[in-house]
Amino acid sequence: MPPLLEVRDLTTYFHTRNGVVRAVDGVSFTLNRGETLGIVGESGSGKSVTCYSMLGLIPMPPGRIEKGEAVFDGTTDLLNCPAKVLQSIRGKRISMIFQDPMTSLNPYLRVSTQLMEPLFLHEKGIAKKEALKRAIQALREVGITEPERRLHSYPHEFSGGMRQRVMIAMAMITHPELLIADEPSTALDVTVQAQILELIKERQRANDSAVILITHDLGVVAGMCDRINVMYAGRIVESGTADDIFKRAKHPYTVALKRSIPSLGTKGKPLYTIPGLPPDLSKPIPGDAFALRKGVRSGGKYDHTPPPMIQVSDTHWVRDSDCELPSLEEVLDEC
Amino acid sequence: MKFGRMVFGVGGVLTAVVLAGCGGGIPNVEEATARGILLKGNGAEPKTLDPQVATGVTENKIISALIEGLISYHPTDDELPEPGVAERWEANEDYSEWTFFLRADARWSNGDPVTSHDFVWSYERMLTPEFGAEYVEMLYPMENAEAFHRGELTDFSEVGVEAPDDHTLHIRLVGPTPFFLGMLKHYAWFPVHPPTVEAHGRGWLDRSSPWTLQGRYVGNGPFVLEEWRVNQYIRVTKSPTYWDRDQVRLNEIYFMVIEDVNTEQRMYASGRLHVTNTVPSNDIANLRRTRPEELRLEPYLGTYFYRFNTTRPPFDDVRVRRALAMAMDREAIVNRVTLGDQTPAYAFVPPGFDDYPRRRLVEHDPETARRLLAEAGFAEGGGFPRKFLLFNTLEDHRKIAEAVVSMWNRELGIDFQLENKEWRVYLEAQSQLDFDISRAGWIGDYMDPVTFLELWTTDNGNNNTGWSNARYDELIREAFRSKTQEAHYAALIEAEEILMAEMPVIPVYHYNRIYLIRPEVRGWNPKLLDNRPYKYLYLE
Amino acid sequence: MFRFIFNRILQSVAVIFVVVTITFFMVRLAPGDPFSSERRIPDYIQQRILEHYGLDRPAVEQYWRYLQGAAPKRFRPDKLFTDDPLLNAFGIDLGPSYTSARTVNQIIAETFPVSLELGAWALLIAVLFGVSAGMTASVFRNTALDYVPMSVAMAGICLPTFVMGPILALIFGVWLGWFNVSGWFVPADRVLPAVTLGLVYAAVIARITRGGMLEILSQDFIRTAQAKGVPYGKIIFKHTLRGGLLPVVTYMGPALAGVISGSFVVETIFQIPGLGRQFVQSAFNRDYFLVLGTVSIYAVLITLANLMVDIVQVILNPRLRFED
Amino acid sequence: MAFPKNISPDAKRLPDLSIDPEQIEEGSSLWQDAWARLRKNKLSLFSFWTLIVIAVVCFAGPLLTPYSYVEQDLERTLQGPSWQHWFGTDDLGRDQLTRVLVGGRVSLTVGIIATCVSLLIGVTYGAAAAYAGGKAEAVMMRMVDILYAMPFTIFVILLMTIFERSLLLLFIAIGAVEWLTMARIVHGQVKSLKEQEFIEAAVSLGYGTRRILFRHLIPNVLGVVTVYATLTVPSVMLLESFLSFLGLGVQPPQPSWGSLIKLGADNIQLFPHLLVIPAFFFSLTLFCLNFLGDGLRDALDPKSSKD
Repeated sequence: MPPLLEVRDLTTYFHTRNGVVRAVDGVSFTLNRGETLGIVGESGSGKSVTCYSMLGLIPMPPGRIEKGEAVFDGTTDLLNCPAKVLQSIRGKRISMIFQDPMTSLNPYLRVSTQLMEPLFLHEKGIAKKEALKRAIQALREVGITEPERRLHSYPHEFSGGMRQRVMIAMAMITHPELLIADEPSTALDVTVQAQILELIKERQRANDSAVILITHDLGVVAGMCDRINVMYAGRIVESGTADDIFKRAKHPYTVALKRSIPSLGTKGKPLYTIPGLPPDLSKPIPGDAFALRKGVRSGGKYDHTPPPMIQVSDTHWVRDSDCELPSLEEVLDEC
Repeated sequence: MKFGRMVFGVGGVLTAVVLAGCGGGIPNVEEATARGILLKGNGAEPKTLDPQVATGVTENKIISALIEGLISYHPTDDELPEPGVAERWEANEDYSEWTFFLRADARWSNGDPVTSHDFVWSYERMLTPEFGAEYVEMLYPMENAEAFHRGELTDFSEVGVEAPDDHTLHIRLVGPTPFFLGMLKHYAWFPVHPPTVEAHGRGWLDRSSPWTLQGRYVGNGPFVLEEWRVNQYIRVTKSPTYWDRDQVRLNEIYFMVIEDVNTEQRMYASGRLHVTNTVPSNDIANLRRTRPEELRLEPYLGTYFYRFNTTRPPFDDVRVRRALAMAMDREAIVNRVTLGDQTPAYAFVPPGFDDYPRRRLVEHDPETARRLLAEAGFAEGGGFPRKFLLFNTLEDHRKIAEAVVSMWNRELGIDFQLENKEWRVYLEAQSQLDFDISRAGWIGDYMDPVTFLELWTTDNGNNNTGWSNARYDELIREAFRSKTQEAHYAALIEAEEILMAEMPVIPVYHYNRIYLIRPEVRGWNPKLLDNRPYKYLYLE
Repeated sequence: MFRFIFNRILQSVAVIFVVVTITFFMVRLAPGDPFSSERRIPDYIQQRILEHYGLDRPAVEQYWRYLQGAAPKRFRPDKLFTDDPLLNAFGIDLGPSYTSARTVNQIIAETFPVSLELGAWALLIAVLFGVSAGMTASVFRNTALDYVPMSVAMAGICLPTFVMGPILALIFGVWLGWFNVSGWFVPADRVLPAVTLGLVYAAVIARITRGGMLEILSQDFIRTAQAKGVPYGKIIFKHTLRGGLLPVVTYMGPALAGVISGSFVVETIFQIPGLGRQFVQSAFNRDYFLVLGTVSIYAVLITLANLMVDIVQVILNPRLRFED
Repeated sequence: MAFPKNISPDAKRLPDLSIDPEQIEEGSSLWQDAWARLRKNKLSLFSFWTLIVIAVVCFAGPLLTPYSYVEQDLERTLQGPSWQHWFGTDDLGRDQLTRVLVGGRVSLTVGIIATCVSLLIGVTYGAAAAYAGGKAEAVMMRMVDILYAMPFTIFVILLMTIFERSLLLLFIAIGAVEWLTMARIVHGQVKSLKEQEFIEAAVSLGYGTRRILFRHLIPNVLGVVTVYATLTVPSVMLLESFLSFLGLGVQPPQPSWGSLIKLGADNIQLFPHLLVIPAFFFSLTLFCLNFLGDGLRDALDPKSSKD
């Protein structure tokens, strides 16, 4: 049986007025059925663009998928299939939920309309009554009380957490094989965050779906994901199981990320901060992107050649780097 | 989706309605010609069709199709009287008493006979002070008319008009008036139908009475009012009761309301009009080449002039007035600015009166003008105060004023400012003597030079210059009393000389009627007063 | 909702009252009177005429009388389609016109429907062209299909109607002969004036639509719809149009006011017997009651339009529905 | 209908893709930022320079032409463009080039001054209302709403027919029409600024009301005001041209673009040059003002700063 999704050498550039921004530069990974994959990285590391590219949600222009393929279910290359085919997959076999539930629902349409839309689109000929039943069911499944009454409300009548539940209901209503969750909990209260992540997990189990969870928060993926990709400056720098990443991290960037998670740090010690800023992607980076970061010491090995991916174990890959992180004291001095 | 579909759906239906509904409306000239319908551009919307309330040329053109006076318009010669309701007439020796014999077959459009009592009734209505007729002064030549109107007399039977029987009308005048028949062509002397007037509005003296609206109007002219659509047209049809109906050859006339001359031009060019009301002056040169047969430039009994406010220095100085008048190059204005072959005005009375001499009483003489101005203390224009030339908003007035001001600047070194005012404001300024120099025009009411010269007597309401000359007043009075044409003209000739020597007004040019007319229209002759006897018109 | 509408109606009445009052005293301040003409009328005759119309009374008395006449006294919807609907259906008497044998009521009854029809056509054209051009431009952003309609729209904004009118009349009336150059007789006569008048607003609406659509298209919920597999057409018409057109709806109030009060230019050029020309003529003629009547009708219409816009906005935008 | 591959209009919602280090390190002012952004908008920049050229040519040009705008040559009326008269002559034989330029002076002056009048009233009113707050604010803004419902064009016409024609009245009448929107915009802006912390800081420092209003609030409102003013000028110029159409514009022999276009529209069939040339300048100016206004809005709008 082929993997559910196999991405090879995905490269997406944005051709803007300020030059070509290399948002995603040769990303490859595989996702099996039922599996949960976490993609972690700072803002601008290309994690969202990777997923948007696969679903054709990149604004074109200025965006352009330069090369690569994303084979879904062993048959369809999402990057190079006709728009019609992609459309029939989106919302049916692959669903997505987004960061901000406040803006991701259409304020001008009733929740019922928006909930039932995927059904009418993807299950041609479904009766209105049946669709309504399914919608109510979906709302009930995500824990919305009195779904019959609230079904016909407008989004603004729901709270943020409730709206994210509606989003999840909408995404799961067609029982997709893959759910892409783009920072699903970032915009929510801390208490609600956990509920939402729990709900995603629960719905995943109920539907037997695979999940790609995009987040900048390494802490979030810890309890959820089978495997984790760490991205930096448009490239994957480290990839492995949760254990590989949390226990045997090799790449200095992963290490830095880990050190900056509050719960993993030593109590009483100041929290580690990654110094500097990610590089300007509108200029080509011939070598190790992390080496360009301010405060990071580099041996100069990959100044002009791209660092290769090294296999550490069966499940664990890491991009070679000779960079060294500054010490906590140095970082604190900077501030 | 629903919303979008709705928008497009509604749009589609409406477009279809528009495209499907073409046809109908007013015929174009070919069709109109075939059906005997005249399409005439008539200028602005008429304010009223009541001849006793009306004051304008626009109204006159329609009223004269609907109502006929004692004397009618001659098809070619404005000076000749044409029998109207009056079949024949007699005057006493000194033309101060007139008897009119009304034709027996004259009928109102509802079938009632037109009687002399109708005339008496109409004149009483006109002269009753409460009615407030603007042109009531036209009736003042009748004995005691003025006294009755001013309220000094209350018994109308003392006014010099009476009807001894249904078909005889006797009119006594204040003095000898040889040109009385010409005056009778003015619509102030037209009759109205008493029962109709009384039936509508608030009594017979209601000046805003709606009796003139379509469906109510009763006239005695060759045509009857069929339709009056505000700001569109007035349609009149051949009257079945008119006494001379066999002569009437047009079936209908559309008096089209067209305010914008350029719109009128486009309508004519696209075959929507037989006759235009006017022609934009800038188009004339081109029309001379492209439509020489259709362009008409005909003398019109009127003078375009500038009036001085002689109460304001330096215009109280006759030398200044004469200097400005002499510095004006009338040939250039006519040939380069107004462009319509108008006659340059070197005197005030326009040409066209058979026995009244045409003279040049003011010349284009910049040399003398400069000398006069220097004598008045403004050599080379030095020290001349900042003065304004007032005109009302209209392209042609603007053009002429700009050209004149430029001439004065060039020849005399005087800088005049232009002062463009709205019609009502302009009239107000003129009557309040609140101006320096003001543009004006005068169209004759009837065929006698006195209609131009009586304006400048001391107490004439239209004088508006502050100018007064005892000898001039005396001469005009004399002209009204003279028993012969010769004596009458002699007085007027001397008066005009005084007027031009004193120069309270600068004549600029004598008007031309400029219009386009299609060759299908026949029986349309040049007329000095532009009074059209529609019954003689036909289309071929 | 009802309280809101009631409040707005009260406000509208106040506005109309203020407009009438200002206009009443403003026209009376004007130099010149309605009965002057090039031929001077003796003062005592003038006095008679003023008496006839009650103009010799003190201004305040005239004002009071006018208000009494102009105030609505009854409502008889069955009389709306008589020859004088203002008087018969509402009991409104707007007084005589000095320059016409008709009363102001009759003039309005005759000319207002014409202006209203012209305005309706113009707005329809404006909305049809404007919305479709703006939508096309926003959908095909930064392509020729964006630049061309938007540049045409800009040209529409930059050319005054009194230039556009003669140009259209010359081309389609005189040269091509497709339409009458003027008049208001057959349905085809509506085309040129409505296009002339509508083009300006079409241009503005196109720009507003484009802006509104782009604003909505950049919203997150559009991405949600895309991710759901909603086809592009549906995204535009179902998910975007409603929110994208809200600014257009807001603009309809001012647009209507502009179309109505801007119509006198078009009415003059195309010789249309509408209220706009009556207004300009009456202002020039100092026909006090007619000026007042026209201005009041405009004020009523504009306030009504604004009221309707407010209501439509509430209907279109669910978020407003539950707010105060 | 063939839709483009992807209809999402911009990269706004994508994560920050590029970071300009200079911006962060130097910290440029609002206006420098705006100017930098405006310079990238080619159409706006072109509009800006075109406007400058038009203004310079209109104000300086008439000094260089060999004719004055009142100098008539009745022998050479209504001529087409030639070497002596580049734009031809009008119906009194005056040099159309000079008149178009002088007309531009008048129109631009009317546009700018009337806009200033509207600015003065609108900004003061809007800021005062927002600053007053409470009942006074509610009443003041309600009044603006009410005034919105007035048929204003009609009032301008009424004013111009009733009272003496003068440039001053023209400015005031038009300015009085246009101030409402200005007041609304300024009111909204000031209101939101008022709630921000730096104003509170100023208040806590004990600055007087006037000082806060004029030193802190108004300068911050200036951006929006500039944008809107740029967009008001063309509508004022249009209104002036309508008044000219009705014969209510400037006093002759002074030309304005409105009166020149009116003359041209009357003679469109026989002497198209009388229409085409002033209409071109007029439209070009309006075009540029609109584009510049749009560009300024984009440049000053903080939301577009991610672009």
